[in-house]
Amino acid sequence: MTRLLPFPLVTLGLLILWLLLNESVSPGAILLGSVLALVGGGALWLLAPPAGRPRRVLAIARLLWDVLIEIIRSNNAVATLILRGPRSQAGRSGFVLIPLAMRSPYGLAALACILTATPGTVWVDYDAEDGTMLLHVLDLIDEEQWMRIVKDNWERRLMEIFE
Amino acid sequence: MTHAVELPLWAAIVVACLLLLGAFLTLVGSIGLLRLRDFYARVHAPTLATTLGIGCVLLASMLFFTVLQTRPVLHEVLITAFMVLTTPVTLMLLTRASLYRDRREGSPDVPPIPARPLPKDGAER
Amino acid sequence: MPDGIVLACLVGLPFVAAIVAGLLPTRARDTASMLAGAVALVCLGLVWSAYGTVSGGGVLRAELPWMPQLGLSIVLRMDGFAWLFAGLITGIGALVVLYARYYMSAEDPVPRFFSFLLAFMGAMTGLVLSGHLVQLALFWELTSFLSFLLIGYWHHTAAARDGARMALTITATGGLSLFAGVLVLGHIVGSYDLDVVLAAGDTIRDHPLYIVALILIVLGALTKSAQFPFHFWLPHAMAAPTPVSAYLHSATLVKAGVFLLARLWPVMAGTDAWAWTVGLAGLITMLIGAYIAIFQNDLKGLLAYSTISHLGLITLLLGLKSELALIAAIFHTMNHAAFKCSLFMAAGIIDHETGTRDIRRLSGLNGPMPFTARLALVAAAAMAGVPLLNGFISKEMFFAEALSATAPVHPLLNVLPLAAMLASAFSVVYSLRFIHGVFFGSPPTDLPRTPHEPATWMRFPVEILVLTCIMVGVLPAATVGPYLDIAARAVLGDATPYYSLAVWHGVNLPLLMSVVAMAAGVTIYLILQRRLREGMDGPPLIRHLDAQRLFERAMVTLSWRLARTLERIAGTRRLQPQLRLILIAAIVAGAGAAFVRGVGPGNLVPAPIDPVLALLWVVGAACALGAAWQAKFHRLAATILLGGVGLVVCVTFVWFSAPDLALTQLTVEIVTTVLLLLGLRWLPKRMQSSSAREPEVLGRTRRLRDLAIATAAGGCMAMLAYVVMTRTPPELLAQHFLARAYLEGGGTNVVNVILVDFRGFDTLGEIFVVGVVALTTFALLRRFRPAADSVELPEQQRDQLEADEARHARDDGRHVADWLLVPFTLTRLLFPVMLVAAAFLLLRGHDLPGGGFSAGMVVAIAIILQYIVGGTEWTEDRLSLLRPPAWIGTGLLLAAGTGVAAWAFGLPFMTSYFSYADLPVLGKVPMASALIFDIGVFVLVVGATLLMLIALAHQSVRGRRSTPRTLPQAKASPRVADAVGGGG
Amino acid sequence: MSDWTTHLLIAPVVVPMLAGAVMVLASDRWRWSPVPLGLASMLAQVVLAMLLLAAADQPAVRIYRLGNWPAEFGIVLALDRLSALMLALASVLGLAAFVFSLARWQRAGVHFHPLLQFQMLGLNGAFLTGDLFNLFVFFEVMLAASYGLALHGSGTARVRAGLHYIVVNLVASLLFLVGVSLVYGIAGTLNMADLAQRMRGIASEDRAVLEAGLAVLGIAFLVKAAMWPLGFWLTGTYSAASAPAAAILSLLSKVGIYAVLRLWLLLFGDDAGASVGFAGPWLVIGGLLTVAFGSIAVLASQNLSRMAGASVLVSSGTLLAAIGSGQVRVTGGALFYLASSVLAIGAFFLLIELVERGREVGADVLAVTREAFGTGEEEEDIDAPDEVGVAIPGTVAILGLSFMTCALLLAGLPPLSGFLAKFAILAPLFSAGAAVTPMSWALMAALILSGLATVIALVRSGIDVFWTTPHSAPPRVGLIEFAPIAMLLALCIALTAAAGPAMTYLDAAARSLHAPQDYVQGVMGVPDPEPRRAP
Amino acid sequence: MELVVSLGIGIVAGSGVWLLLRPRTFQVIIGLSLLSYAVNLFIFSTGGLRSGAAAVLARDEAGTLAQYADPLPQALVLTAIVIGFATTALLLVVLLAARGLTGTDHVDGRERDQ
Amino acid sequence: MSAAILFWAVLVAQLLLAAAMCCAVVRLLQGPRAQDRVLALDTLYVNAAILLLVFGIRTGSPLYFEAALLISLLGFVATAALAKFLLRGEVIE
Ligand code: NA
Ligand code: NA
Repeated sequence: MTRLLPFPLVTLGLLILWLLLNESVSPGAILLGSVLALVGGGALWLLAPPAGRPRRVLAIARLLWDVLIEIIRSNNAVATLILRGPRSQAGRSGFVLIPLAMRSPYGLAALACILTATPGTVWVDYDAEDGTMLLHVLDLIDEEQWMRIVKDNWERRLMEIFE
Repeated sequence: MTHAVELPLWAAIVVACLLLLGAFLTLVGSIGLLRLRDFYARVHAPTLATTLGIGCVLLASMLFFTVLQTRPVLHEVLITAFMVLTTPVTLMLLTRASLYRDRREGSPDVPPIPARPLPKDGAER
Repeated sequence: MPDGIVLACLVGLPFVAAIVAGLLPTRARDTASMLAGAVALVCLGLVWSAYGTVSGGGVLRAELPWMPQLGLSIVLRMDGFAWLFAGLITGIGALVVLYARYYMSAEDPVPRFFSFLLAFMGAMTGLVLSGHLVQLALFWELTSFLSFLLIGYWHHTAAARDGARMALTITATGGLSLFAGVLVLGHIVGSYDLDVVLAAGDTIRDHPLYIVALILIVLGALTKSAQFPFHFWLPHAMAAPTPVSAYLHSATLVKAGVFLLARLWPVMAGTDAWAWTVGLAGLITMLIGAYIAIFQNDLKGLLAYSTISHLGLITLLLGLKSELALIAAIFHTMNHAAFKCSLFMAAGIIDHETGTRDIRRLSGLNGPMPFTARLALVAAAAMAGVPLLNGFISKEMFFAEALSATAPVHPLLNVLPLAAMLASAFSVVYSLRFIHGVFFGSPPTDLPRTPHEPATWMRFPVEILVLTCIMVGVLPAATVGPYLDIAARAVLGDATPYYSLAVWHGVNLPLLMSVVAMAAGVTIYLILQRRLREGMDGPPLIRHLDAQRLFERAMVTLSWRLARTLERIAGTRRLQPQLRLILIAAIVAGAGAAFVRGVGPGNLVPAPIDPVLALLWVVGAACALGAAWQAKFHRLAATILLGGVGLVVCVTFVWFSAPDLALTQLTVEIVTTVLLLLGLRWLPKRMQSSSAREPEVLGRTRRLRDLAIATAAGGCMAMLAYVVMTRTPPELLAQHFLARAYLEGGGTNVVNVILVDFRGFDTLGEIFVVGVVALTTFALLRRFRPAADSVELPEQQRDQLEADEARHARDDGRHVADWLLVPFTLTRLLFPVMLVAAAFLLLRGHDLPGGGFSAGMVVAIAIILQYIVGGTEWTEDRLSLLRPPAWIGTGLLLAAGTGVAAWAFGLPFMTSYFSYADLPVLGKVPMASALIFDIGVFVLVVGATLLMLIALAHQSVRGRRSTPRTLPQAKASPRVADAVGGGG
Repeated sequence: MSDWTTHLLIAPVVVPMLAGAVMVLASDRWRWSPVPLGLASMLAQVVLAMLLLAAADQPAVRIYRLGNWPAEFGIVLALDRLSALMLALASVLGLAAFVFSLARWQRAGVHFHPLLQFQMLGLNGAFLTGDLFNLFVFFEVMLAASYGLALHGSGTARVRAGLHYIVVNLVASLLFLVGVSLVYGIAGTLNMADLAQRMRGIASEDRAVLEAGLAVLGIAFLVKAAMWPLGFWLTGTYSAASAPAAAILSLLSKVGIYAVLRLWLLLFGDDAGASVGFAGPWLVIGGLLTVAFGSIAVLASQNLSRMAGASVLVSSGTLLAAIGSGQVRVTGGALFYLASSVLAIGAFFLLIELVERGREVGADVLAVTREAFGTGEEEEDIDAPDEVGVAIPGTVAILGLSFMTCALLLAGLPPLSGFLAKFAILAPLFSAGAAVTPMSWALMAALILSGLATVIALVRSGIDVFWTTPHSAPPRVGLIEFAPIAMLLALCIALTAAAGPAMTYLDAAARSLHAPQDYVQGVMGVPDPEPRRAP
Repeated sequence: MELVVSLGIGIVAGSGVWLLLRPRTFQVIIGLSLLSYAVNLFIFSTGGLRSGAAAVLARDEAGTLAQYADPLPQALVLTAIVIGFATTALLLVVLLAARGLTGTDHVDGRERDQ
Repeated sequence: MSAAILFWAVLVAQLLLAAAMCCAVVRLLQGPRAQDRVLALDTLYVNAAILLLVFGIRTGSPLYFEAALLISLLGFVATAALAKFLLRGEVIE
């Protein structure tokens, strides 16, 4: 089973991908899609990705919702900032070094996606030994506040899912 | 736009708003690329386009084709997924590269390589 | 015997024998000479066998069509004139062979010599027997070429090489000129057949192109017969072995020129132009040759100049408007052959026995070699025109003609009698010098060898020839009379005048002239004798006129220095001028053709300008101009800007309803960027400051010129594009494609159906291009050697290593892994996604945008992404099933095999097959052979793209292996490394 | 189309295609030696070419519809005498290069054999296709392989010259594309025969654009044919390439000539309406200038390879000028010249490698300097220093003989086919009743003077190679290296001997080129194959 | 519309030609890439510009030029793109090899003043 | 009515997007650093993808969607390669 289906979630995702691409749920599409999804899973297996799979589907959904809200909020913030002009941003952007407790690569990847997808924050660097992440923030009013946001809003919840 | 004649008015209005919003956000992002002062600030700007900018347009597209073809058109979701998965790769590598280049040039605006205590036992590794 | 066989044997036998001789072993002197002698004798016999026919005024003729369409045939034709020359060639040939047998050293590789000699004999016979002018020119050049080989026989000496080259250069030039003349003559007459030509005298002389033909043909004759101003090659040809000189430079090769003049005399002579060219050249040559001959210290040199002089005499005779002069010319040709050949042989004997040919060193040889001395004495006397020898009779005829040349065209020719006497006096001088200087005086001392008489058989040919001189001199009418008559009648036909061959014509003016000339000659010799013995450095007055040196200078200047200069001026080895020229040519050709006929916008009304597209193209234009601006100092910027242009192009394709193009353009764009970046790694850093090399003005002019070309090119492209877009042809191929794509091709994506079916052959070719290029890049990169300054690690990596070391960090490279942690995770997840997307593009290609190519590119990009993020060795450890060459081969075979498969159904190559299979669960599934073809394309594209990219990427790995400071990396899987070019 | 002999027409394309592909796969996967397959393929191509040569000797053109699509929009292959001639030349040259390479060159780099096969694929395809864009594709196949072959063996000189070669050809290819697309945009077709048909009907305002397209197309071909001033890349590239590659490459310039010959006569013949004889004078002028420049380059060459390259220029120029004269019989002569010069130059490129083997580097330059500055200065010694000849080793003798043969062929001296070829070009120009124009004189002068230049240069270097510096140790030459040279030269001699029949064939080829109605009808007039089954 | 595309083609081609005439190999390769973009667009444009035309046929239908853009130039461009890509790759490798062997990135393999 | 609304909305949206691309290209030309240019190119790709989506609505054809999809899936590879080059001096090590 694991040989044939090493990454069931990925395989499922690929099948969905196939069906979405073809915009069809006909038996033919499902059959072909399943074959391709299996092959895709095998291809991923060749690349030996790190182990680990997400748990707690509900938490994921809640997280996604929060992310969406956060994205909309910061879109607004950044857009305002840009439109107000360069004078308004004097000295307000900067780097924050945030220690992370999370070690799961998927968790870190998800965190990176969230932070980067949110306008106003960019993941810059990560040190695996110290577990620190360097974050660049466009509207850096308070370093502590940012550290708290990252750790409480995202890291904790991601750890629940991935660790 | 003859094909759009059959679109109900409400859908047309929603689609139009979404389109305009998305395009506007994208433009703002690109303006940010121009107006923001340094690279680290500018790197945030395009995110407007990759998130809500494209998101609104995708929603518009989904709505438009779903209503027009009277069947759910969902494949736009894929673009969202791809955007979310791929943007971090680019931006992280790019920002890190910028950080490296600034550090190499001794720019005062970037944090130095964090100090680290000497390893206790070098032979261990 | 039939004519054909006689003639063919005459020409062919020597050539066959030449091949046989060439195959003999190096030391087979006797065999080779026996063979040559036998062939010469057989040929002589054959010539003799034709006497019956030609003596009756008959002509032997054989014809073999060669290129009948162009009127080219092998025509062998022997009339009396040709018969006489053929006899001369074979007869003297036999004697020369005998002489050469003894002359040539046993150590010499003689078979080669005889091989050349025989071939020459064949060519010479072919020349005189030619009944077709082109064939004559052919054999003419052949004699030049073979004489080159003969002169250069002793090619280890510089003299032989230079002499041979000079002879060939001059005579081949003349031959080419003759060829041109023959063509003109053929144009005038309408045939190259000699008989036809000889019958068209009036046509020829009256034709406006007569003068052109005359000049070209005379040029050929004069060069061959060493006439002024082309005379100088002959003395240098004396570097040849003496038998060669005896044969070629007395009797045969140099006589070809006068042969030709005599041959065409009936149809070309008699005009002022003829007299001017031929006569004047002969006159000058006769005098100059004789004059220079006096002062030669080399025996053979003396003979060579004397030959020049006598040839001048003959040419002069041919130049006169007199039939009798022609007869005298033929007669003197024969006489000269006899005495000059014997003299050359005598000189050869002297050289052979004493080891030198220097008249100043030789003396008193009469003692040790009395018999040879007698022979030489008689021959030299004949040369000097002493009565009772053959030379005397023809000289008398010459004097008579000189006196009676009634209608000289130029006052210069009024001096003819005087000139004749002067030349005759000179000939007495050099003949005296030859005999007196060599055979008389104090006994020889200090010679390289002790002289004695040569072998009997070596002297035999000389004896025969001298005997001939005497016989003819005493009894001309009885001995040579009939033969001369045959020859003369063959040339002149009914116009042959009465003439008498007799020793004694009574006391007349010519005799008086002879006496005066003789006396003058003896006097001059007596005056000059002392100075000549001491050795004079060349002939007075024209001492410094060294023709050879002039020739060499001219050759070096013209054929080397001037050529080099011209090549530099008219050509270039630099790329930029070449490209400039090509572009200018294209612009001029395109714009020129368009404007000559006048061009304007077409019938279609242009669509209104879409502001969005216009803005888009503002972006595109900015990117293009930016790329042009930045490519020198900011390569990365240029690469990025290029990507911008590509993107705009891609969007434009979408805009105008070409989604397939957009997909392809996009994927190609990405791969190209990666490719360029891989290349950038190996290019040198370029700094903006170092451009002060050339003067700024020059640079600016150059740039302005290039800007003009670029603007013109862009303008033309824009104009043509606009003009074409606004008109549309009435009947487009496209209508067929649209009409049949689905109904007969089984696909709704017309573009794809065209690609894999209607014009699948194009695509098949195209994937072979891709495959071939991949193989080529791979082959090149196997031998890749980076420049010294690119070998070391990029500074980024060195910095990182330093930083890691300074901080006593963890394993080298861990930091890199840290940065890449998230991208690495994400890109691995994206890998199967991209594969599925590729499958999507591939499978639906026939009906919707996509297809094998874009699918293949997507897979390639997916794999490249892993390489970028994961590194070469990591990726290859995981994806060890990547064997790009095998993929390339498989893809090509799949695609080509689909084409071949049609044969199985008796259909033409690439005939597609499609139908819908009704399968359970799946329903109707389209099955098109075109899909297999497309899969072949897909496989090929994956393999080829990867091969190129990976082979490039591997250079870094190779570089790192040879750099001491390396990142510890896992060993690459050997199979992959081998497959993608780790070979160094 | 069911008769299997019809498939012969595409066999010259399919054979090298499959052979090359199998080589790539098999030598990678199972480490098979590509040699047996290569030999089989090359021999098969020679046999096929001979069969096609015989099959083409008829008035009607033979066509092959790829994919069984009708000619009006599908791609067709068309075989006439000219195509057959070119195929035959290519296959012979290919075989020679292949055999020659077995001795050494095949080991000088990877993938030599598949590249050679693909080179043949490109050449054969280009000679057979009747479609303009397909011609482009096969040009590209041919060029792609030629890039590989030109660079085969690597090394500074090759890479340096190869860079120029590639860039120039890429530009030419782009011009080709511009030309083709203009043709399509105006005439609406890519089929050459169809295009010829449509020429007359093109409206005059469209004709300007069409002619512009064809002119640009012509420039692309002329770049490949190396017309002055577009062909400076040629000498460097060909002289730097390895011997077998150079032998094959020498045919590539003839592909440009082929394209000009084919298209110019097809499109601008008597049926071309207002475009009759378009740009003909330019071809003549360009050709003559090319001959002039080629002759100069021959003289100025410092080594044999460059000289060989320069003689390719001479040959190209001669052909262009002869074709441009626009006379049927001159074209026939030009075809004869083409055959002779392709074989001779191919043999010469192969021979050079053997001749120069073992000579010290820079010997050529030394010799030239010696000649330029040293002659005439030393006192002549008439005391006959050593009048005993030097025996020439057998190998050198054979090489010398071959060299002489090549020299005669290249210079157009009697009695070999080179001479006949020049005669065949000039004789019609100066035939009785023909109007002798300045062009005729210029062509005559060009042919004769270029021959003279070639003689001078070849004699100079021949003397230097074979006479001046005696080979102390004769070069090691394998039979397998000499055999292909002998074969090519023997073919030249055969061409000389059989000049009559050959000329009959080539005259017929020229006649059908000048009267392309048969070609057009043959391609376009074939009835549609039965319609496809409906899906 | 035609004007915009023509001008675009002209500018891209002009930039490409300008770079093609520059002495550095990298300039030449970028120039050739630009030029091939221009040529691809040029080929494409000879079929006429049709915005919003259907790209694929409806099933069971014979298309006409009234509804569809001319597909042939598109097919030609596809071939041209692919071939252009391959040759660009080759040129790149050759210029790298030239740079490695000659030590310079000048197109002639030697600096002009040397 | 809905056609008119959509027509104008699409046109304005496309103009905004084209303007956005112009902004990006200014940054692309201006630099000043390589990373700025790479960022601008990335933006250009995203803007183009969005433009194509809008174009899909304009024509009512779903076929242009693939182009946008492919840009969103693959467009980043070029920019990632550029960034990697800046970071490490070579794209593939
Ligand atoms: Na962000
Ligand atoms: Na058009």
